[in-house]
Amino acid sequence: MDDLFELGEKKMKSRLIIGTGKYSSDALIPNIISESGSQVITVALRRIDFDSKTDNILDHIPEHVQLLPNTSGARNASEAIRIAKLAQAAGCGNWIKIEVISDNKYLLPDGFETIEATKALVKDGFIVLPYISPDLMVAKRLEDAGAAAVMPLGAPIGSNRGLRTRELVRILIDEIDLPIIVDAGLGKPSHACEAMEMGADACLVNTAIAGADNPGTMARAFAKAVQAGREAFLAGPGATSEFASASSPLTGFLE
Amino acid sequence: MDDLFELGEKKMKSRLIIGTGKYSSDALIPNIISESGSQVITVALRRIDFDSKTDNILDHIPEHVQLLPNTSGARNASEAIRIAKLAQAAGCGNWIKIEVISDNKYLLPDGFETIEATKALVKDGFIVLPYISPDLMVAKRLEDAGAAAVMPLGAPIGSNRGLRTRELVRILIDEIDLPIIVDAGLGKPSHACEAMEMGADACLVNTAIAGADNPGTMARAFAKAVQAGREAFLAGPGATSEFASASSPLTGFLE
Amino acid sequence: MDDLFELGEKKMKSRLIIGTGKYSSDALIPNIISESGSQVITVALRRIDFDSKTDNILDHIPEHVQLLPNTSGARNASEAIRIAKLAQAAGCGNWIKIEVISDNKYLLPDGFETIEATKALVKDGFIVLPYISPDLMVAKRLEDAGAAAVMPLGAPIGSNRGLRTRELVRILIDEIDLPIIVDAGLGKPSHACEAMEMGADACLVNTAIAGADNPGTMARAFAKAVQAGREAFLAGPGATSEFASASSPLTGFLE
Amino acid sequence: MDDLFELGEKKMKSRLIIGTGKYSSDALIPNIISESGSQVITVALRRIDFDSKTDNILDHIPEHVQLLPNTSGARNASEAIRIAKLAQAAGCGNWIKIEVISDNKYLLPDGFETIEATKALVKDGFIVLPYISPDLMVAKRLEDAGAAAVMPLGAPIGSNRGLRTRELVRILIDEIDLPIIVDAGLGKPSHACEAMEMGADACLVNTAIAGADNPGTMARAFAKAVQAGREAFLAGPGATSEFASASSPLTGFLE
Amino acid sequence: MGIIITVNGKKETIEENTRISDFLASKKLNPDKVVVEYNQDILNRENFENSVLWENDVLEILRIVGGG
Amino acid sequence: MGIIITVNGKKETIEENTRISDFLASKKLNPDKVVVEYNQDILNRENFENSVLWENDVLEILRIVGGG
Amino acid sequence: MGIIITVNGKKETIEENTRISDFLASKKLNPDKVVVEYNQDILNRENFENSVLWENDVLEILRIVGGG
Amino acid sequence: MGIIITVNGKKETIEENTRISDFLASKKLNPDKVVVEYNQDILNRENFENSVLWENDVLEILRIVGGG
Repeated sequence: MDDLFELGEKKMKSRLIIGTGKYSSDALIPNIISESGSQVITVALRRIDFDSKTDNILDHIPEHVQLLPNTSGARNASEAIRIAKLAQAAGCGNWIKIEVISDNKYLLPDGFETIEATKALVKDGFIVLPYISPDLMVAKRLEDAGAAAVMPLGAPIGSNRGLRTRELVRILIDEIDLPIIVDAGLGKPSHACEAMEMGADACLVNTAIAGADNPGTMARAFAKAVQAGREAFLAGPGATSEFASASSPLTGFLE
Repeated sequence: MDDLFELGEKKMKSRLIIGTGKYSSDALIPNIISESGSQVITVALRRIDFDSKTDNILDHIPEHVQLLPNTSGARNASEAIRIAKLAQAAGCGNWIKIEVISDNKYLLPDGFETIEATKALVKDGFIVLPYISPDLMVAKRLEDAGAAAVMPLGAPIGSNRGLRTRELVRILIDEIDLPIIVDAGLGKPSHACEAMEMGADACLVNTAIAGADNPGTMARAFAKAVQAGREAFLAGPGATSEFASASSPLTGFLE
Repeated sequence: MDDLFELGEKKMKSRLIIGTGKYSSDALIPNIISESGSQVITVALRRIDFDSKTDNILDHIPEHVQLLPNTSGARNASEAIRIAKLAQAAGCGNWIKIEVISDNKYLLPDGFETIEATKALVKDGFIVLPYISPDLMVAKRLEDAGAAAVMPLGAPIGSNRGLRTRELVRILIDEIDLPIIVDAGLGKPSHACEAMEMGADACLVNTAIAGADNPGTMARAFAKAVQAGREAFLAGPGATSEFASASSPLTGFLE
Repeated sequence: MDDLFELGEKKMKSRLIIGTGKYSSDALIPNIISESGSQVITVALRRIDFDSKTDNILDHIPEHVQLLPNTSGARNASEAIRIAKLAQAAGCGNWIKIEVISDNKYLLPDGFETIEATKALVKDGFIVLPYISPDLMVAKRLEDAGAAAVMPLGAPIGSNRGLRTRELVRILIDEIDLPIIVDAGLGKPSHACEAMEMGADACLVNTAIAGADNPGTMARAFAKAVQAGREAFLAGPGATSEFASASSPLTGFLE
Repeated sequence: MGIIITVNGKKETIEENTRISDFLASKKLNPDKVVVEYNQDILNRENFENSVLWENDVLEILRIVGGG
Repeated sequence: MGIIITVNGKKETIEENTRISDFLASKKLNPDKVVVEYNQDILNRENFENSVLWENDVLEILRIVGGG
Repeated sequence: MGIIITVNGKKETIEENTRISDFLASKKLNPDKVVVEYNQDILNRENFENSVLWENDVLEILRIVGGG
Repeated sequence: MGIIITVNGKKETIEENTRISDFLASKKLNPDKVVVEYNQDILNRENFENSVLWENDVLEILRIVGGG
């Protein structure tokens, strides 16, 4: 009856996944999670810097939330696999967002290496969510490889440029039998709303929330926009027309 | 503390105004009002047709809601004034949406006649909400004439084409010291969301809800999208950038 | 047989009107006229500054070109009329571009005053080309007033933002029986090309050419783009489709 | 001095490559070539149908034009290689457009197989022009493999939808040191013009010309639009601005 | 003997001395749910009982409907 | 003794009996390249020689410049 | 007695000792305008005269057509 | 006498017979909040107490941080 989002054997009400990077303080994160209603939260892995005392971000993430560590920093499949396993050992569970990037200007993902990493990690029992360019053939191979979803970019990471790849994302939605999660580049709630209206299954947002003047309010805004877009998709929008069509009865009494 | 929408001496939580035209049955309207959370509802005036038994729409609109009759059918200022007074006599109160149209293909409003009608009705004590083309000089004259808001179109009435006039609407938002209510043409929640993100004060939606396969769900979707857009506007979105900007720490441990 | 642009009893090959403002030196103008192939050139009127020796721009404009003085600086109809008559007395002939502006931030035209000026100047025998917001009812009144064309803006003057008003310009093209000349805001040749493809009759460009690093090359680029757009309009473009359609025979020999 | 397009050791004036598919009669092609000014022309290979007498398309292509056979119909690298060699044996020379497609709805190319085919054919001495999704990492691998250019799609083949992939194409232009030829989906001259303004090196057009009511005129229109876009790119466009900037002197004489 | 009036643009024959309230009742209209223009003037509801229709009178009887 | 006139918004003292053609010459302006508004009326070029300036006269002297 | 070969995916019976040049001629094809794959190998035009067709041979005869 | 190991890419001198649990404690790190790669292998937490560091050992000590 309810419209639930199935991902990796979980069924969730929320279709907004949020990232935890770029916050001025990790202490802000509980509020962001609460306002966003997110049930899946991305994190990353990093070398400890012994010279600076830092918080442990996991202390700020409620138990019921599904962690989604990413492989940020990986430049090829083997590095991604290594990071995935470390994240698992660090207690993040068996979900992993594959992110293999060797281009530092636009941070665009490498489809080949992503597929290799996905194959290996699926075999090792991971729930694999690969971050990709909106390329149909890459998505098809990931489907074959057992990915739990594909996560095409809307625009370069952190650019806030919006759903610039709508032409190609719509094709993934049409052709790929996996959840489509639009990840990267969504800068405003209307962008996420549009993605959901088109039939995307979820959105992943980090910079647009973390970089807002008021991140808590922005998290709530994205949550509502994602719901709005999903409900509009389910409600079945009417057709567009080139001409006008009166919404009030025009057959007037005025002669 | 709360972010309230001030319009015609009312202060409201909802920034979504809905129209009641084009429903297959007026009996659907209470649910639409409830799902949308709207506090201002547009209606129209029509000659009674003695041959067909019809409902009275007012029986379907809760007492606490502000009625906003429109002057649909008026082709010039004097017809609009006449309709406004009839609507008032019919018990709709003193709010009036001015709609003066002589173009039947695109239903585009006539700025000149709209200004004349506004002047006259403001003098007669009406709260006047004129539907306009997004023309700055027309909006300025309406501001001088005492309009309570201006309602520029996003696209032709009933076309569901979206916020096609964003270039001109943004200028009204910047330059006019009245509430800006985007009216007409918004076809999906993301369109309304974008208008609100730009700083519009409210949106008016009819066809996109009435024409959805499931109008109740669509009403809820628009309500959330309008809230999302408003909250994003208040939250202060971050800047966009041409290049990527990592949301995870890239200084990796991998050598 | 030829596709000629009829404007004010002239028949011209060129559909690109160029402005002469913002050049570092008037001496550049002959080359710009030559590269653009323009047959109508806008100029303005200004008080002589006795302290600075300046060129006479008319020395730089070939005889065969039609001058189109504008009423830049006019804030109402009577000022526009006064400037029009001065321009005529200054030897510019009887063509006049009406430009009535009281908004200094976006330089948006005042439709009301423009109509008044047009009425008066048509009676005085001028060929009147009013610069307008893309408002259908204003355009209809100008048609009734005897304007020789209407010149809707694509975006604010000098902004180079492109054909942002396409939604409303397309309606003018559909509904108004006068030449439609897109004026203001066109920043790149592709913008002008698109306007022509939609069925606009001509484009007026100034800032995009004058502000280019190499104005002569940019003038030639706009000339070609306007021709390309016009020819595409005449050639009857094929339909767009949601899906692909092979351009090579797919029934292959490969089994 | 001249701006020539270097491709595969050729230097050409024309930056418009045209396809020869979808014409009602091959006899139209000489006129299309002449109107377009194209110096590179794509063709395909097909089994002879003994039951229908058909023209030989090569009889309609002037000697001085560079043939560019495609591998249309190939579903993987080895089929593409086989077709390339057959095309060469058929007298088409050593240029080859790689097109490997296994998706029949959107005809989107397969990057993996395209790279394999490119590697092999470069080794065999072909000038290889691969048709690709606008994926940066695929393009980088093709660059490494010795491709003579990359040809990203603007939209699905034959869809006439325009430069929908501009967000990703701009990144290829910025990051890839090969000629970028936008291929597929360009439906109107303004689309090609925009691609060239962004810095693309050439465009390939088939359906938009072949499917026009008057293909010859449309070919000419595309030729001019490509030139216009290229010249605009070279001319260095001015900046865009949010506000207006007067093109006529505003310091008026009117007080 | 009847008289002829115009109601919502159509001629109609009614009995002499019909009050507007009578006319509305004959049409089964709830007077609280309509608005009446009587020879171009808006007629207050309290006057429906007082107003008698005459030959050539023009009535517009309107109601509120859905609109956008 | 001079007289004071207003030229393009500024006061200026000139000699009595100055004709407009004289005034333009004093400014090194080619009369064919300017347009003159004399006390709010446009003055034809053929009248530049005939028109003598008086105390408090208002002149606007304009020329064609680049514009868009 | 004929032999059976496969041409462009279809079985066809031809006479024994038919050379490829003969076969093309029988189909009224200009050998300069086609490309022939003979049992998966591309056959140079100069070998059309030398190559004799045998039972079960597979021919692909292709030509250049319009494409995008 | 100390031994030299590499921790997160930097050389460091520690005492002989230091167990990983000791090393973490010396850095005031909660063993439950870090993940340790020991000579390229991931080390389970239960083995922190058992594992003794030797000359030239390579440790990566990582933690979970915010990421997108």
